[in-house]
Amino acid sequence: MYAVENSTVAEESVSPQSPSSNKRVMIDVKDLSLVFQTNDGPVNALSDINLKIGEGDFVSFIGPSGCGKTTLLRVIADLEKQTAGSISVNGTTPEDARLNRLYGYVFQAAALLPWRTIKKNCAVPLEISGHSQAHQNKQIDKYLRMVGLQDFHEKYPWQLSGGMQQRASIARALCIEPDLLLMDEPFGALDEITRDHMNVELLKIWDETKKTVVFVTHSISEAVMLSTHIVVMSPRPGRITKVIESPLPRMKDLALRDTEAFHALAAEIRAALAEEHAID
Amino acid sequence: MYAVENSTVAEESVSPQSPSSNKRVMIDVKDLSLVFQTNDGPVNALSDINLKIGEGDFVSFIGPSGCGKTTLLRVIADLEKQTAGSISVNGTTPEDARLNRLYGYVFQAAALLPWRTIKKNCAVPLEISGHSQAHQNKQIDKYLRMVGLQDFHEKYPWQLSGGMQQRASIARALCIEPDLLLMDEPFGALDEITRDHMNVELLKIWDETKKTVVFVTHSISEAVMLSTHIVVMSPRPGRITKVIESPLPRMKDLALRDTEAFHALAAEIRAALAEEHAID
Amino acid sequence: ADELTLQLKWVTQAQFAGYYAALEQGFYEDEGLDVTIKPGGPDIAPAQILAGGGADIIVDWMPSALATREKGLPLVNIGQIYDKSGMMLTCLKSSGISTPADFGGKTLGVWFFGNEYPFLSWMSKLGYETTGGSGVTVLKQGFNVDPIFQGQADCVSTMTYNEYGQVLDGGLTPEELQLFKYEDEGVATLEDGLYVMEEDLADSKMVENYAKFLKATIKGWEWAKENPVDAAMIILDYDDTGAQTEEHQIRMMTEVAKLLSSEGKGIGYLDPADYQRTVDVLLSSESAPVITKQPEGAYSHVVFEKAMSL
Amino acid sequence: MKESIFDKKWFAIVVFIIAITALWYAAALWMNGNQLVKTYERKNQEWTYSTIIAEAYQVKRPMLPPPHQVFAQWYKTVFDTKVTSKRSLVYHTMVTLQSTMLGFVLGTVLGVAIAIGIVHNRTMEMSFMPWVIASQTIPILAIAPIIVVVLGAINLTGVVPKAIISMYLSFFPVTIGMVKGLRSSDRMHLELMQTYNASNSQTFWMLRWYSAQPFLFASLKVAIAAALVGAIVAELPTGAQGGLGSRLLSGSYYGQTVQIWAALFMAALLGLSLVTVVSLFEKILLRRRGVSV
Amino acid sequence: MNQTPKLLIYAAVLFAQVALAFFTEPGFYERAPLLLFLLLASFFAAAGMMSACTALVDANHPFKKSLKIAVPSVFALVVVVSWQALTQGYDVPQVLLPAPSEIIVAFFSNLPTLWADFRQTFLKAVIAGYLMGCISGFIVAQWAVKSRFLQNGLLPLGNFVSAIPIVGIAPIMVMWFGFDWPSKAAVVVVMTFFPMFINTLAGLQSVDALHKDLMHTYAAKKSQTFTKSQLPQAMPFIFNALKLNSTLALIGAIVAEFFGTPIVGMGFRISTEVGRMNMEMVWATILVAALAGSMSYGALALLERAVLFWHPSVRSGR
Ligand SMILES: Nc1ncnc2c1ncn2[C@@H]1O[C@H](COP(=O)(O)OP(=O)(O)OP(=O)(O)O)[C@@H](O)[C@H]1O
Ligand SMILES: Nc1ncnc2c1ncn2[C@@H]1O[C@H](COP(=O)(O)OP(=O)(O)OP(=O)(O)O)[C@@H](O)[C@H]1O
Ligand SMILES: Cc1ncc(C[n+]2csc(CCO)c2C)c(N)n1
Ligand SMILES: [Mg+2]
Ligand SMILES: [Mg+2]
Repeated sequence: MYAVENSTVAEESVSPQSPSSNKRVMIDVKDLSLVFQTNDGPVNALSDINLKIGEGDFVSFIGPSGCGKTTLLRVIADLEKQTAGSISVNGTTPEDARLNRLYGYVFQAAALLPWRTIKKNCAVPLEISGHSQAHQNKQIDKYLRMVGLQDFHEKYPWQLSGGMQQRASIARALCIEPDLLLMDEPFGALDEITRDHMNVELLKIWDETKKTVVFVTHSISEAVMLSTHIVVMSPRPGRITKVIESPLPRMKDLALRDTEAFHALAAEIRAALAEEHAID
Repeated sequence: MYAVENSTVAEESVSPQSPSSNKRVMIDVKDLSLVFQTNDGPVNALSDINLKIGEGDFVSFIGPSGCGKTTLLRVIADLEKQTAGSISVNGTTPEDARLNRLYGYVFQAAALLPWRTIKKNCAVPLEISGHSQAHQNKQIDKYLRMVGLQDFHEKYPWQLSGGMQQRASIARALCIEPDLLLMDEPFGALDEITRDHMNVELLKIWDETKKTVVFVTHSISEAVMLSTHIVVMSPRPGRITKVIESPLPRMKDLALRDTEAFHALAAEIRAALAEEHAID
Repeated sequence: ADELTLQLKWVTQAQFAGYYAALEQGFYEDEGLDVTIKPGGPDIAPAQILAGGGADIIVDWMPSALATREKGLPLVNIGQIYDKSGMMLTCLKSSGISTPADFGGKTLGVWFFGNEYPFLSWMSKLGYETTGGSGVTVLKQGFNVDPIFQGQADCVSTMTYNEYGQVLDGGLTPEELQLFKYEDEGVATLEDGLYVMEEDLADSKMVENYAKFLKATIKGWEWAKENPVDAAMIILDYDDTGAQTEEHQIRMMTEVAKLLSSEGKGIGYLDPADYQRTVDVLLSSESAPVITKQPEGAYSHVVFEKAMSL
Repeated sequence: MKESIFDKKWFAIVVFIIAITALWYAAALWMNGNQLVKTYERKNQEWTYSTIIAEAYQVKRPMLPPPHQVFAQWYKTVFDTKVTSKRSLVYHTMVTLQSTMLGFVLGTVLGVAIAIGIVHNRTMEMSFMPWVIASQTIPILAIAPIIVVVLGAINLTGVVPKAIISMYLSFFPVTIGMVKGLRSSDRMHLELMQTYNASNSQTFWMLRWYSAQPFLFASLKVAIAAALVGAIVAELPTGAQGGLGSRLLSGSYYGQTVQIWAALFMAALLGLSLVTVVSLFEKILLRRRGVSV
Repeated sequence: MNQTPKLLIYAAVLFAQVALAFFTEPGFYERAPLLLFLLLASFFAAAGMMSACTALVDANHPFKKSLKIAVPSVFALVVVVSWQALTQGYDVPQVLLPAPSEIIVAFFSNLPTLWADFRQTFLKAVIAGYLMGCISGFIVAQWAVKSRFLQNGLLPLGNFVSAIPIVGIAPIMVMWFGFDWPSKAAVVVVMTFFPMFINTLAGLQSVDALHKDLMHTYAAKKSQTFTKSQLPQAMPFIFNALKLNSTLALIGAIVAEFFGTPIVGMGFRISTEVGRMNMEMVWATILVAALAGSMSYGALALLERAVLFWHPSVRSGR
């Protein structure tokens, strides 16, 4: 269930065929704005954001650089506080959600601790939540296998390529099996093939575990490939221009990419993005 | 004129329709290998590379992370020395080519000097070659205009967005009007729209100036969009799996992207890439 | 004019009033000399300066001069200014010290840097060990007499003309103090004297200059003795640190005057008997011998006699 | 979010100054008081707490002089004394400043020169670098007197020997910082220069010199403080020739604790101002290279 | 390309210079000033030898490790030989500058005294002061990193205090803590506290914003954030302070001994033996100090390499 009550997109865009229309709302953003006070004056990073994300949805934020994708994700994660408006995550404040360890966050950079092996890196969130050694090992094993790093668990991050590091950081976020997965351009550093592979893996995990995923990307095809809903944003001030609900099935495979429906959705997103660019 | 005499691709793959078959060879790589000695043992970054690049061609290297694209480009630029085999650039050694300031190199990151304005940054190679002030100004003006930064020449790099910085670094490389342009994922940091725009601009410059361009990319569509020849590489050890000559016209525009021919070439590249991945 | 440089043993103070008086009153100039006086300091060993050529004449104490001579640097005494020692050990009566027999186990403050020889001889004579064990505890006294105020030492070394005054200034009264003058204990050694390099005495021109210098110096000391207040004021003028006080320097001048050679041929003459007494004291200490054998040619009257004949 | 007063810099500084002053007074009372009590007991005199409190702040030879005494002495010797007088603290500060500056300049030049050598010449790096570090394990401050005396013996007197000690102390941080700085150039920038076939000196003046500047200034701040320490220590053995060091010495020699503290205060003030001047230069330079500060 | 003949000539020149410096009657430069050319030649020989060794090291010679030590050793040899040659050749009085050979003799014939001094100054004062200074600096930095207020107050104070020359506080410490080693330790504490404080604080503050955010998303407790992210990241800074302090501490303790000590200790020895004109003993003590300083520094550097195995500066080998 999505609602954008923005000046640009005024109408309720709940598409009737949406299977999520009577789902529980996981994230509810109302009239949210965020202004950074900088030396050069205030920066309107987010302005009048209205957005509902249903449980189990896979939502992608797409838009040009600086449009506030990261900022919005950080507000959800309680890494940033809005300056106006309200937001609830799983019915509580973002802070409570964070304290309840509701979500896992994957940063754009891998952000692994260089003094810990890959395995010990994945153990960090588990150690912090106080899980038993046995449970830690089980989880780490499972998810390192999932991202294809089972043979590298004793290596240090700097002994791995950028893409492998990024996969390790995803495994780390998955280990605590959070209900909500927040991912900020997690595959930006990967080559296209690995990226495709990771996309498929992510889709599988999401489909199996019924997590809610909020995903920031620059890539149109990635957004199409993954999402149930695509949120197109535009900068200065950061706002939502359009929310597109994907007509494609939840579970997609790579073959889908050569279909008409895929290209049509990609074209729609590109058009929405270009529109904004033209104004600029 | 391209020749891959690799174990994988043994036959001479000079396509008959190639307009470049009797062009001068700009880069000639023969049986080239490069092994890095690291603490963890030797890394076969390049192995048995055979490649000819004709003058005026636009050649893209594509392949998964770590397959040696950057390394090969660096060998051409004399930033790295091969451990076996030979290479000639414009008929001389890479070192002589470098000493003659034959090429311009664009790094993946903009690599602008933060203590110089955009204009003064572009002036660096000209100053080093000892050009007159007047000539410097003329060149800088021309190429900053070409990349759309004419209004920003007095700004410092950190006052510009990542995309603008990258464009400035391209202008800097163009200022000395080198015969050969070596570019290592120059648009990796840009959003898709800006990237499209930059692709078109680069094509225009290349078409006008008849330069030879060697271009490293991760993106299949970018490779298709730009190249006359696409070199597909695979890792461990880094080698060339396939050289694809583009059937598309030299000068392309964005509309081309929705054509059958475009998708077909993209699919061919993807297949070549995936093939290698499957082996892995 | 001939140039001569004099290196003092310590900072600018009335202890050296005679030289400054001679300089200020023009006595050196009268002799055709251009004299430079270099003040010393806590870490300046005058003999080192002399050896390096930084000075022509130094003011030093005889124990240290003889020890240096035995080290292979041939210093020769050409004139003795003080014939009495101003050194003493100042003890707190409250610490239970009334005779040297009470020193055992007590903490005594001593100056080092070549000034420790008389003390070591004395302790050796008394039979105290100074390097731990059953003897006395020795404390390397810093620049001042603080240890006695802070209860860190039972006795401190003082000069009659300087530190003793500071002890009194600091609030201790003579009644609270037990003094042991080296003179009275029979362990006195000769203090301020003038020393030059032996090889220079072979040069008659140098000898003549030294003689002129000695003559003017004697005159300066006599003047200072007569005019203690004026002499103190000269010292204040020459003090670059600006830390000296008038009353302190006047008192020092008065006390110093008492140490000046008075018997025999007066200021400047080294009495061989005094010399021998010093040597005997230094030789007498078995445990910490300052010198091991009777020095040869450590003093010369050539310059003094020449000065008298000028 | 509004800043609370507790986040203000000046507030913290003021609170700290007040707290330290209060602590200082308390400590002075305790230390000097104890001494007074000991004196009274030695003299078998009667004493009461009130007399002790009254006298503790006016002792002539205090263990710890109270702040106002130090400040009064400082004020008197700075403002109420002619600057040309040897009793003026300003005069002595100038004496020290002279050798500090000379030593600092020499040390900086030497330090930068060594760093350039080390960065550009492998042999120099391998032979020299270990000894640059080892050189600082020689307790130069301890042998400063010897150096001053030995140099004095060969008639190098006045400001030069002091400056040499300052130089010895200040070249080290400069060398270390500059080596680090000259090497801190982004690898990509260095390769860029290589693709332009830039000469060593072009690379130096266009790239290395700039990337070294932040390191250089950080080092200069350490170096100038070290130079000051060197100058002051060098003034101790030549105790009678002026400078803050000789003020410390003569204060100690004549038991004038207050004078020591005033000189110390002045030394710290001087050190702080020197560092501030370097920071100022840094700001100006950084602004010229376009960094907003 | 055979370098052997060249190297043999270099070695011969150096050998001749060593023989001249150590086994010739003093005063040879005064008698034969032309011998100075041999000194000059030995400089060139040493320089040639060192660059040859450097080239071998860079070419990954099998004896790389020993060659790496050889280069600075040759440098030191040249310094020592020149020192020996100049003091002997010009017959410099021993009271001014003793020759290295005399220093070595003094070193070995006074080992018990030097050991006693070392124990007093290094094993007692330096170690105690160093530990107290570093630990307290580290602890206070923990508080300061959590409180802007403490930072704002302590940093300017730190700058002010570090501007005070320690020689100034030494007499005061002797006044307060007595003339034995505790007063020296106190000087060392004051000297080492602020470098440790400032470095640790900088280290704790340098923590990657990303890692901070990461810990925040895990809702980690302060202590967890500290041990898992802040402390390891601050380690390079802390080691910097530890290394810097190791040289500062020794110097501080030695200088403090100039202001009153029992009659043992390295500072006492230096200042007393100068007065007694035993310059070779002074330099032997300085040698002990330099050895102790270099060895502590080296030990800390080794420890750093082990602890910071993950840090780029260690990983890249330099
Ligand atoms: N901490 C901050 N202080 C000041 N301004 C900020 C801060 N963080 C972000 N901004 C500004 O807010 C705007 C939105 O930034 P944000 O990082 O959310 O963009 P984005 O859409 O994630 O861009 P990108 O695709 O480049 O990651 C930008 O203009 C940015 O400069
Ligand atoms: N300086 C080096 N030392 C050791 N190994 C290196 C070095 N540079 C590159 N390599 C290794 O050589 C291989 C090829 O690296 P290269 O950077 O050329 O890959 P790439 O194709 O450019 O990858 P990417 O797409 O990630 O940029 C990799 O395995 C890499 O780890
Ligand atoms: C470190 C130090 N050494 C010696 C003295 C004592 N002193 C002062 S003047 C003088 C006579 C020689 O001029 C002597 C022995 C001291 N106060 N401090
Ligand atoms: Mg972002
Ligand atoms: Mg690459």
